Amino acid sequence: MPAKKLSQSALALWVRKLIETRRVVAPQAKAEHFAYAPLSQAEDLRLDHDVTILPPRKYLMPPSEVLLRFTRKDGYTSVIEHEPMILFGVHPYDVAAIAQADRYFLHDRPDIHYQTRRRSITIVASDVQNASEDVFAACLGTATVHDGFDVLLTRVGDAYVIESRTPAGDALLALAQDLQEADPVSLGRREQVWEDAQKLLRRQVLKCNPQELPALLDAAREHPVWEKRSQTCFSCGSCVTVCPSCFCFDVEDELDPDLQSGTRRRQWDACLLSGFAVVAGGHNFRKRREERYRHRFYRKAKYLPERFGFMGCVGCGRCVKACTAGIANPVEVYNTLLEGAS
Amino acid sequence: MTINVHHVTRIEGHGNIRLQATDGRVEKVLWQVPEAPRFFEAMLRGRSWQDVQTVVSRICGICSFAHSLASIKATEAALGLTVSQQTDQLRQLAFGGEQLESHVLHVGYLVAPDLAGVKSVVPLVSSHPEVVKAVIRAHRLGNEWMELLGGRRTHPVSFRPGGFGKLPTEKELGDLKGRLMNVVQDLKLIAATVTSLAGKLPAFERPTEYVALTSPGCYTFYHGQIGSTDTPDTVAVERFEEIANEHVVAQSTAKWARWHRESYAVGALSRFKLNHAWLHPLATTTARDLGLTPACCNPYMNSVAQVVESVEVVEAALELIDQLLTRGIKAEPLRPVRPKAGTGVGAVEAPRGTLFHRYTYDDHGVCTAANVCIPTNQNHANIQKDFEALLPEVIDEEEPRVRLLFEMLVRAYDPCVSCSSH
Amino acid sequence: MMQTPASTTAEADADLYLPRPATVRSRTVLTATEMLFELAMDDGKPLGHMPGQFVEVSLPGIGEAPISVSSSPDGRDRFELVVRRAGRVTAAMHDCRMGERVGIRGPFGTHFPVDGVLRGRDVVFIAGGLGLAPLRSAIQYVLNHRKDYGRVTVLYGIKSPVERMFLDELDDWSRRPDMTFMETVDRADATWKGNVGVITRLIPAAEIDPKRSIVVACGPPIMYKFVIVSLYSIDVANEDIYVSLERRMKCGIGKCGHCQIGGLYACLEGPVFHYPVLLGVEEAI
Amino acid sequence: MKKLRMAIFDFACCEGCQLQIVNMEEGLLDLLDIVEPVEWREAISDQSEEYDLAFVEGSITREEDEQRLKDIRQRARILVALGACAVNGGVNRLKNAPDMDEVRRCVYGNSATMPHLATAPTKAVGEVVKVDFEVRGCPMSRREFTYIVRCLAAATTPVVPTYPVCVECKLRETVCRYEFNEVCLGVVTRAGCNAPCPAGGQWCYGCRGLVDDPNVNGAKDIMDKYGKTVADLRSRMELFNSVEARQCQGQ
Ligand SMILES: Cc1cc2nc3c(=O)[nH]c(=O)nc-3n(C[C@H](O)[C@H](O)[C@H](O)COP(=O)(O)OP(=O)(O)OC[C@H]3O[C@@H](n4cnc5c(N)ncnc54)[C@H](O)[C@@H]3O)c2cc1C
Ligand code: SF4
Ligand code: SF4
Ligand code: SF4
Repeated sequence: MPAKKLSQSALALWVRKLIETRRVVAPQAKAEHFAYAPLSQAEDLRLDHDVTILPPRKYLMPPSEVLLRFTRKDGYTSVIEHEPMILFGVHPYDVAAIAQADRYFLHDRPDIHYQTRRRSITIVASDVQNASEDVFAACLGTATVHDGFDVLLTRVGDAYVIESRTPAGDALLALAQDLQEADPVSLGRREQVWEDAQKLLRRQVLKCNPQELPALLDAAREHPVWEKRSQTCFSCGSCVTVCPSCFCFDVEDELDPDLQSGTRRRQWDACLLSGFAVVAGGHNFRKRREERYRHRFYRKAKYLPERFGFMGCVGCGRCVKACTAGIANPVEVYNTLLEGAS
Repeated sequence: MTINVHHVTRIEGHGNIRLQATDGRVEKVLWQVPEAPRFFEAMLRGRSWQDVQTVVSRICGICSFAHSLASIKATEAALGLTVSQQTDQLRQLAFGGEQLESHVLHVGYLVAPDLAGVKSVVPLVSSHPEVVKAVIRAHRLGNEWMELLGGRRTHPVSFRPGGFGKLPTEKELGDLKGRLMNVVQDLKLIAATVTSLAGKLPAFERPTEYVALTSPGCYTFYHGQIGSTDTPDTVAVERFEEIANEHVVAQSTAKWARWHRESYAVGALSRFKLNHAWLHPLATTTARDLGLTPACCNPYMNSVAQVVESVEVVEAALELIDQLLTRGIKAEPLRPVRPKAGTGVGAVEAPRGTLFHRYTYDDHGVCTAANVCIPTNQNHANIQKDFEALLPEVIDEEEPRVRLLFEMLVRAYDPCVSCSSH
Repeated sequence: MMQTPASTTAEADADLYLPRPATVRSRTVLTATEMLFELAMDDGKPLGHMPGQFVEVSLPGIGEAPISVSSSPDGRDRFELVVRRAGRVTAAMHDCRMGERVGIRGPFGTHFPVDGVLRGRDVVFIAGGLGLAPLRSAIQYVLNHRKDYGRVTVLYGIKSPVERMFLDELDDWSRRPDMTFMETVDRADATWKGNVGVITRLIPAAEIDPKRSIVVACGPPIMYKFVIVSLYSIDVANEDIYVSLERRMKCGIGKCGHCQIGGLYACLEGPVFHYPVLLGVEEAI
Repeated sequence: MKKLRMAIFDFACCEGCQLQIVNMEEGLLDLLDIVEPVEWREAISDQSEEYDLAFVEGSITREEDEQRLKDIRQRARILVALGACAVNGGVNRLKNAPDMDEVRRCVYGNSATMPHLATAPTKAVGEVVKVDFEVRGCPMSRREFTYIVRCLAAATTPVVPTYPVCVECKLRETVCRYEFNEVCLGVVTRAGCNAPCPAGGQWCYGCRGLVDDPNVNGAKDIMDKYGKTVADLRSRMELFNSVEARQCQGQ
């Protein structure tokens, strides 16, 4: 469908309509920050958000999710949960991260828990209006996206250019009133927004092409940066918990009150936590802080690219803020390694 | 007759009943408190003004909101902090939740088994399922109400000197209001059940001095001056040491108190006697239905007064929520505090009676001295006096009956024994 | 939230996390901490594993644990697991009686190349402690197809004599003329008449021909460091070494991220690794 | 399945942890399906000689209480320490001072020497008898208590988090207290409470005890970064972790 144009008020009406028909999840204010939450009224929608505390992955793979039910008598059955939902206002870098999760969970042998949820989610992406102070998406090519969503909204002055890419997106647009054909001026301004995004979403500057990172890391195992920076690491996992490109999980059983039945759940896990690689008997395969700290960067910039062809980082900058110790910033780490390399 | 109840059950903390009589002659009648003292006043020395309420909240798990709020008021008084009307009202609102939770717990879980002639609430689950469910619902509401305003059910975290660390949203307050309106039915059922069993409460009367905060025009739990049935004059809370006259006795690790007489009583019955005129309409009717009058001097009726207050706090909360919502909840970030030397007192009506905290801070806001005076401390002497009056009256009854009457008497005070040996 | 009762959807079969029911057919105490379980899938089909692969064993309300299959695939519908009491799942497994149900996922992971490079070569198995459990599957396989291989040597090292497992089989191996079996204990007791010392001591004595042999090793992490050095000293090449590694696992299928050894997944590229793959992977050994 | 015979005892404490059991509301009824309370002074009027499961709340502060606790241990198959007071002494440890007589005088003045007011330095339950399991927190978390009881009833070992509270803050999307320029102990404190304090608008004061390997060096750097001192950190740590706070050196 060709791009359309919506006035601000028409957008609000459309959102209202969407809320009536489906669960809409969108960025809203939370203290001084923003968080995705179910939208109960259009007024709460904050398309001007800089970045949300947690990425939208909390809806694709909830922090704690039931995989199976069991009873002692009848054994296990799968629990496939899903809820038709519109993820509204997703920034391009988060759209890119969702595409990564798709690849991660659906390649080879698909994870149907992820798959079922994913299929029931419609994504309304939104170009960034305010950049977060830590963002570096432009360095990783995720400042704008051209696929991976159903609808894309771009603010051009007082109006929005809106474009659907999928039948699901078309169906959402069909609910909008006062849709106009996007005029060339607006389309031109959209081009400008995309161009500006390359500057705007570059608050931190990675001094190399991301493709060079695997090779850079190859030679950097013994680099002092790991030891030095991890000295103040609390092993709190905040940096990976808030990361849209992290997918590790733990699995646990939970008994019902009667002890005869229960659920098997998966929970987000974090490789920075001290117990992540501990096995029975207490042996820890990544015992030292620096080993865990280093693993994160290797996983993101070497292992994932080599295995899946994507860098496990989209440059959202969430980890930078989330880290109380102030050591999680990937740009700082890679740039330090580059200094040594050059 | 020798009765030794080593650790009375279904009360908070450890207390013993020791009775001895031969041929109708009383030889020993003692209310003992062997609870391990915890020395909170000593612990507070050296604590920062920011951490004091966290520590004192642990004086009592059952009335931690009371301690936190009294503590914050004392700290604010010492540091010269003032709070907005919104903060003040939200705190009062929060406190209502604790009154409801605590009273329902006491009447429903701890006293009801006596009235029904069983040993715990467990058999009541099957014998009185409807009212037990109502008790659980009301208790849950009290708890969730506290959690909404205080951040947790026990040992609140949202109250901060100067204001709130986290405010409830208008929507949350609206939801609470709806739930408060629904709980009225449950409270009516509880009150009706208590009315039907009220005949089981012994008809024992012993006039004493009744003390509570009072604030004309309002059935107060949070503001006011110290009032007494023995005098028309009220005393500023800053002078609480002069009215409590705490002293140590050999039978108790908790201190005792006395004012105009050898002992005085605090708690729901005292509040009712001093402040009944300002009860809300439904609470007034409930009192009438329950046969509770201001002239009542029967300590067993304290539990009945708690039922009345449960209704009162719900009515008061509905009014507060309306006022808060009319004005709208405003974000009020905490202002930075510059500590200064000073001393301050905070007083509130805990579910069990009047509670006082006094702290002295140095220039850095470090606590150098503290005094905490607990409702149950103020009741211990009165329990002893009740014991002394009750035993001759019942001396001819069967031993198990006497034992039960004394245990019930202790329970009626809803004593927080561990709290009193803070 | 909508829940699709998965039993009614065709997709349920594809749930990677759904265990299939199996039943305990017998259990045998091996040592104070190890128990041998014989299991059969409830659908009556053989497990379909290769030596060296593992399954995920589930117990309702307790959890899941990866356990190597200890028996050789021999067309039977039964398979065997050796379970060491180590934590929650393994302890609860020890309480499982005959006839009880457990959940099984798998088999997962890579296997020893019994049908590949091992054929025609001398095979040297080096088992440290519980490492014998997975190796037994391959040893049985090789012995069942004895003529396909050259010399067969089994070296077994264990902390103390009471920890020896499969006493009958050890006995059998030590008698068989068509193989060499040597064992040692770290600490002897009064009953022990055999070798004393760490497993590496056996290597020079085993008369391994480095040109003709493939070495397959499985044991605790610490064992590998010393075994590899020892193999180098008799000129065994990296290319001729296979090892089986253990890591924490939560899924067994390359999703949970726990078993990563550098960029490798112990559940996908392992647990059996061709040793050259691990060279330069710092976290491996 | 046979119900576990459960007993609950309290020593020096606020009894807030026991209150959490009542606060389970309807969940308490579920609990009664798997355990049978045979002794629980605060709620029932029965007593018993033996228990499968004894919960002990509170700290040990007197000679006579040590004896009582040892007696409980003898009758109990499994003994669980309930809440910070029992697990590590909780706030009660704040009273421990070189001069306990001075502490007594501070509270009881001239009467301080009366024998019934005797007190000893606070001990955790585990310092007097063997503790099989712990339910941490002040107050303990109802969810964790339920989980642990279910595990014990199902004869398996409970697993509780060993990572810091920050994890739970992040999962709840709570804004970090350091952003409010406050000293929060979440970075070194064991999770498992679901971080109610930062979510409720206050710092974590460390009631669940420190993680196994707290990065106290890291914490010192954070103090510098936010213009706080190690003394600030230590004074807050003292509330529930006075032993560790004392080990944390600095000006
Ligand atoms: C490929 C492979 C093959 C194995 N084969 C055997 C075998 O044949 N016999 C045997 O007795 N043991 C074997 N183990 C080890 C066994 O998996 C662990 O002892 C077991 O997981 C411990 O689980 P638990 O619940 O009893 O212990 P807990 O300590 O209670 O475990 C808690 C959780 O940690 C994880 N975990 C702990 N230890 C390990 C570990 N060593 N490996 C992987 N995850 C772990 C598990 O996911 C478990 O759910 C094998 C491990 C792997 C990876
Ligand atoms: S741990 Fe805390 S809540 Fe529990 S009894 Fe002790 S002071 Fe009270
Ligand atoms: S508020 Fe405290 S616990 Fe939460 S993230 Fe910040 S430091 Fe960690
Ligand atoms: S956040 Fe900290 S203080 Fe609050 S309950 Fe958890 S551990 Fe205790």
